[in-house]
Amino acid sequence: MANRHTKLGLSDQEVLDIYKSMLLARKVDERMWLLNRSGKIPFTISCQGQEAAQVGASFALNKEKDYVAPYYRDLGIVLSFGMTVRDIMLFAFAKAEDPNSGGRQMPGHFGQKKNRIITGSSPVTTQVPHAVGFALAAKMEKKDFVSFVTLGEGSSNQGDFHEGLNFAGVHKLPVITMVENNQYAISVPLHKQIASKNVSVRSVSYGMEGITVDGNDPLAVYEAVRDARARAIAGEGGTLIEAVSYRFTAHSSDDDDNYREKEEIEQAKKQDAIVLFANYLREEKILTVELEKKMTAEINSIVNEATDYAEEAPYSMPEDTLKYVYED
Amino acid sequence: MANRHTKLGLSDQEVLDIYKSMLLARKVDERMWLLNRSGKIPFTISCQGQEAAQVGASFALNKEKDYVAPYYRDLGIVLSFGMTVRDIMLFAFAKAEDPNSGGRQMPGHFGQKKNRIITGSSPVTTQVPHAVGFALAAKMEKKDFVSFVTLGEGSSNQGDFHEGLNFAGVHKLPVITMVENNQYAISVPLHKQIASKNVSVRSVSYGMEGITVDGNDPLAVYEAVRDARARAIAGEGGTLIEAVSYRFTAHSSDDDDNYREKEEIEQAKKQDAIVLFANYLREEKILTVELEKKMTAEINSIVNEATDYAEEAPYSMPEDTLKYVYED
Amino acid sequence: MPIMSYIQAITLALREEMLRDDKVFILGEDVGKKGGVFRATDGLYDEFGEYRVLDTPLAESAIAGVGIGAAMYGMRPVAEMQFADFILPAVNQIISEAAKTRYRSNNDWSVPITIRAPYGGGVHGALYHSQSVEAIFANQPGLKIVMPSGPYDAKGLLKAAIRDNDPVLFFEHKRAYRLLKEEVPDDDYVLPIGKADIKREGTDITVITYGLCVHFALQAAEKLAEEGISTHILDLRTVYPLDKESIIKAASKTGKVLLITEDNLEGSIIGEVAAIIAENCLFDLDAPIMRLAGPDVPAMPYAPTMEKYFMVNPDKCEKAMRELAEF
Amino acid sequence: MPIMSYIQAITLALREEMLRDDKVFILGEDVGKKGGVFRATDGLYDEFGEYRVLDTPLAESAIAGVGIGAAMYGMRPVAEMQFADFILPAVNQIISEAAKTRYRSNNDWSVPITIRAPYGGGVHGALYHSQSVEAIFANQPGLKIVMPSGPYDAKGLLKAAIRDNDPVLFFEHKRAYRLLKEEVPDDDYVLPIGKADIKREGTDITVITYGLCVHFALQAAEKLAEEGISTHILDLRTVYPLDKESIIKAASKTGKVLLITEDNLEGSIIGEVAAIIAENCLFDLDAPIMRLAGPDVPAMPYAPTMEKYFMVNPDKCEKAMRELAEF
Ligand SMILES: Cc1ncc(C[n+]2csc(CCOP(=O)(O)OP(=O)(O)O)c2C)c(N)n1
Ligand SMILES: Cc1ncc(C[n+]2csc(CCOP(=O)(O)OP(=O)(O)O)c2C)c(N)n1
Ligand SMILES: [Mg+2]
Ligand SMILES: [Mg+2]
Repeated sequence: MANRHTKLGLSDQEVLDIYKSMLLARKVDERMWLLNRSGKIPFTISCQGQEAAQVGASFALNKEKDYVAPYYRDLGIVLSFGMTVRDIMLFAFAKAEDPNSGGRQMPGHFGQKKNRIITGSSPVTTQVPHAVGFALAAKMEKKDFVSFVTLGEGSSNQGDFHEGLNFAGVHKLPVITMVENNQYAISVPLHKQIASKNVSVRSVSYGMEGITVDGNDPLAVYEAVRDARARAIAGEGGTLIEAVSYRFTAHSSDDDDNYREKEEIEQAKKQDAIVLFANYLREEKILTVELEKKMTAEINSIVNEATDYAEEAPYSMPEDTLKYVYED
Repeated sequence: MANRHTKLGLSDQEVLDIYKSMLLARKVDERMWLLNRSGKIPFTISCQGQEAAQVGASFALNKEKDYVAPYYRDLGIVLSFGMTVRDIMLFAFAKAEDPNSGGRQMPGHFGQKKNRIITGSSPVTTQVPHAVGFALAAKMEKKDFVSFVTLGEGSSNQGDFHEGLNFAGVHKLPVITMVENNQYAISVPLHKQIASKNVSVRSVSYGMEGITVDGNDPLAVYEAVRDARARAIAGEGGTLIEAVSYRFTAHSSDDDDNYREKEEIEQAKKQDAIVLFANYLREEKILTVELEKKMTAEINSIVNEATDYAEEAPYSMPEDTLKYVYED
Repeated sequence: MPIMSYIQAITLALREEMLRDDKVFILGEDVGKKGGVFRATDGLYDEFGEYRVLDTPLAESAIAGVGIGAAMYGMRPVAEMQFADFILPAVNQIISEAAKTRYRSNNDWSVPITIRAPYGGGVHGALYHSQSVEAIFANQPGLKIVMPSGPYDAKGLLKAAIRDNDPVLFFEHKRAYRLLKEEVPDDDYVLPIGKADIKREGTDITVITYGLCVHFALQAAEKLAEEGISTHILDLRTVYPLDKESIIKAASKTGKVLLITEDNLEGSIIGEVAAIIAENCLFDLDAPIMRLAGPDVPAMPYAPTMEKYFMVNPDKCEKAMRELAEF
Repeated sequence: MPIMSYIQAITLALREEMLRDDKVFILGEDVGKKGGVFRATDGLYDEFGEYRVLDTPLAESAIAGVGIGAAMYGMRPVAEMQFADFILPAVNQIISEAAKTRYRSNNDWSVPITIRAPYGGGVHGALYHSQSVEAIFANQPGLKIVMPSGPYDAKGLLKAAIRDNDPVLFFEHKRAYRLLKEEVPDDDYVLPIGKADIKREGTDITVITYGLCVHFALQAAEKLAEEGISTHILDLRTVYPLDKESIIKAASKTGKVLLITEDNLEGSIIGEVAAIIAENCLFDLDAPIMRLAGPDVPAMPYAPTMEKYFMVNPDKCEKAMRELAEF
């Protein structure tokens, strides 16, 4: 009998790659917390608990054609779309060479044109209409790409969510929206944020497909995004996907996480996708002990090297502040 | 067998009052077009085609307690809530005595505190969060009123609709939202405005009841609002009602209505609620020829008198421009 | 050269740019089938089709935001806000996104969008169809704000705005639409964004203004000329960022400066103009800087008495100019 | 008298007003259980309960709009915007609604809301957690904008804002929150909105500023005093509408004026201040008006090199003040 991933058309190598990307995101994220706690970088914001959704989704997209508009937790997406760990570390250290912003933005505000990662800002949900704009361009220019946009569940209460998705719905634009529902918007739990029974049901307001998937299962997310992409390319419009998981860390390095119970976090960590997916791959005999060792070693050296490089790299010159307000 | 209105608990007198209010709104509105076309008032915007929804809803509310946040077409609501025809005409002529704005706003921007008509502006949909704020106050202060807010279907695409109704849904606030779906937002037809199959289905995004009713049937609207009010007062939260009808006139006196077919309008007028409801009342022998004559005469004299009064009334003094920026 | 109204010049500029570059498209409320509530896009829907002249849902933040996304991709959106007053739901998209995209991405991404909106009063538009909203945006580096005073400028500046690789807010005076007519070449010309323009040479007093007030000031200057008062008039054209050099030159030239805006006074564009003068050529002044503007009330009322009281007009300009000349 | 930090003074003001009037309530993101991301509402949720300190959904236009509705009803909402940068989605509610309600209804309705937001830079907050946004609103009659410079003022002005029957935007400098400490009475006092305050008497030069820059200017003035330069410092406190009379008096006093803001220069509050001076006391000036502000770039970058380059600090103030004194 075929196992889950072959049924989805994924090879053993592909699921290994998915796992490796998840693990890489986790390890980079962990390093950033260490750097923050040791005073080397002033801020970090985390993907931990959301890697499966991010990586599963990315692998269902076309990394040569599609545009992504990630939000601040989407380390797993940008790594999958070609941003390097060195790029990330240069960003974390706010160095001149940071391709996202030249050290201008806080970490997590991704953007890299060559990899079709759309530049993002801090005010949440503004990226939703942008992604719709890319999808509108796809339709106008008759191009076969989709845009993929993510946000938190709290952010789905912003007006831009409603306005953007309705626009996409009216014109059946090829945009896939994935809400990463991690149960909290900083301190405010889901039931104080959102009046609907879940997030994906909001798709009915926009005449589009909506689906809630287990955000700890990269294969489930892969499948949902793959199907959504197929519909989008076929001219059937957008999809609203809700990937449910849990935020393992504090909201950010500035948050003391004083509003939720330690047990709740411990409980959630039992569903850690990195652990569960590794188990699956081990059971399927795809992830061997040897491979695992090699992978860990490789990731460690990538992260170490990137950290060292970024730490040594120069800051922008003070006068660089004045550059790029307008086109030169 | 009981007829429709007695089944709803409405007396013959009450349905007559409903009819009279609808007719009054229509007649006032028609007068304003005449005044506009003869160059006496620079602008008018119309309720025609929406009177049944407006008046049916108003009669289901508590006119001594509830707050209404009407939009510019809601002549039927404000007349039902105690604004006089003279007030309306003073508004149309922009005279100092206008209780809505002292001649400061364009006609249709209603507001009158003593009748709990919340002041409105031109940018659409801003009134939705306001009505939610009144409902929040009701909950905080443990008062048994509801707030009632209306808007057009095009306006339900604004961010404030989403943000306001979600806020209301999370806190189960006593707010009733009625979208008056007249098929057009100026020139843009429903299917280019709204991606959902109808407007009321958007209620699922806010965890509230949603219902689509025939906006040409005052009794259907009455029933929906009455039930919504009962739920709201019982602490069960808000309701989103969609009242479907058709805009009989141009968008406003500034619009040439060049974007829709004359036949479509003629077709819609066959469902004119004033005609249909009069027929019902005649069939039920409630509206006699004699009564009808009396009613028409009465309305005519009210409208004439109000028009004359308003036309003669003085404008504000130029320097009144400077008043009431801040509390004195 | 054909005589054109202000709005005809706008329509022509749009059409020419759409013909020139098929990445240019229009989006907004009622811009398509209806041709715009002021008819600015008249005929373009029929000529270019539904997706080049797109009737959007009634949602300004989406109009701006979707436009921004399309612009980032490489399209050239021209978004219409039906009235300048209704740009306010889109402020976050304009200030947080359009204005900051190039800067925040270290020049990697850009937003070549033009956002057009009719502004201004004197049309019985009351509080929410009469406002001047430029000051709200005139503190946001990354944005440019253009406000043409007449048909010729309108065409040349709108074409420049559409070709500009940064976001441009383009405010058109709605009363000027049909009031102002002049010769407008029907060939391809663009005018420079960021440069003020001398609309009248003079030696006694300097008036610096923009938009419809340029027209008022010109009318007043004609009258004063009969009394022998010679007025120099500088039209800012681009109200943000300001053309400092031209302002300093114009102010220094006569040493007597009147600044005019239709907006309410405090916090308006002309405050910054005054500051530039006070910083740079204070000792060239022979009179205190004088400002003429609307009163500091939320917006223009509807009643004709109050609307007139609020609105700048040629008489008010003339009075202020004479007073300054006599200082 | 107890020594309090700026943020403690804010919390105390909120608490006192909530105890005094049970119509006062707080709403915003994370203001409840967490006590605010800066802890401004620390302890109030436990003391007053969920509906007096309401954690709202993440939606600023609703926070403002629902607050406005509640205020129209007769409540006294104190809305928190988590960062001033995130007030932008609420601009339409604030400018079209809160600011214009009294005027448009001819005094029938009013909106006694206070909207608090932490603003300002120097905290590694980068583009979107460092901005000064006051200029966006400082052209809107009907609004008041208060920006206290220290703990004592913060308490007295916040209490006044909450009691004010018109909408007040209340911007608190986030770096001041824990940096600034001073004696703050724990009794009930209010300070007048609309009045500037002399923070230091002097005779050689006048500095007019507000917010955290007052602190920087005071530090610089100390140093300059050692060199015999005497500085007069006016704290605007309310940046809109401006206290013209105090500005004119302070400028005339020394004839040499330096205006300071942390905002980028063009279109900032101090442009209007300069205009007021240039209109009213030009001939009392012995030097051109001088302005010190951030550079005209979209917002403060994250990297320490560039943040420092952008941010006003005591050294930059000192340098400018000395230059002015030596003019
Ligand atoms: C418009 C806006 N308001 C407030 C904030 C401050 N803020 C940053 S993240 C956040 C919570 C976001 O929650 P959610 O959307 O669920 O995403 P999560 O962080 O949980 O992934 C808030 C309130 C912001 N960035 N933008
Ligand atoms: C924010 C905003 N944008 C645009 C307008 C201009 N405008 C006035 S009414 C209208 C159409 C409204 O359509 P709908 O909501 O369906 O109400 P209807 O007029 O059909 O009753 C538009 C676009 C406005 N008033 N406010
Ligand atoms: Mg979340
Ligand atoms: Mg409609």
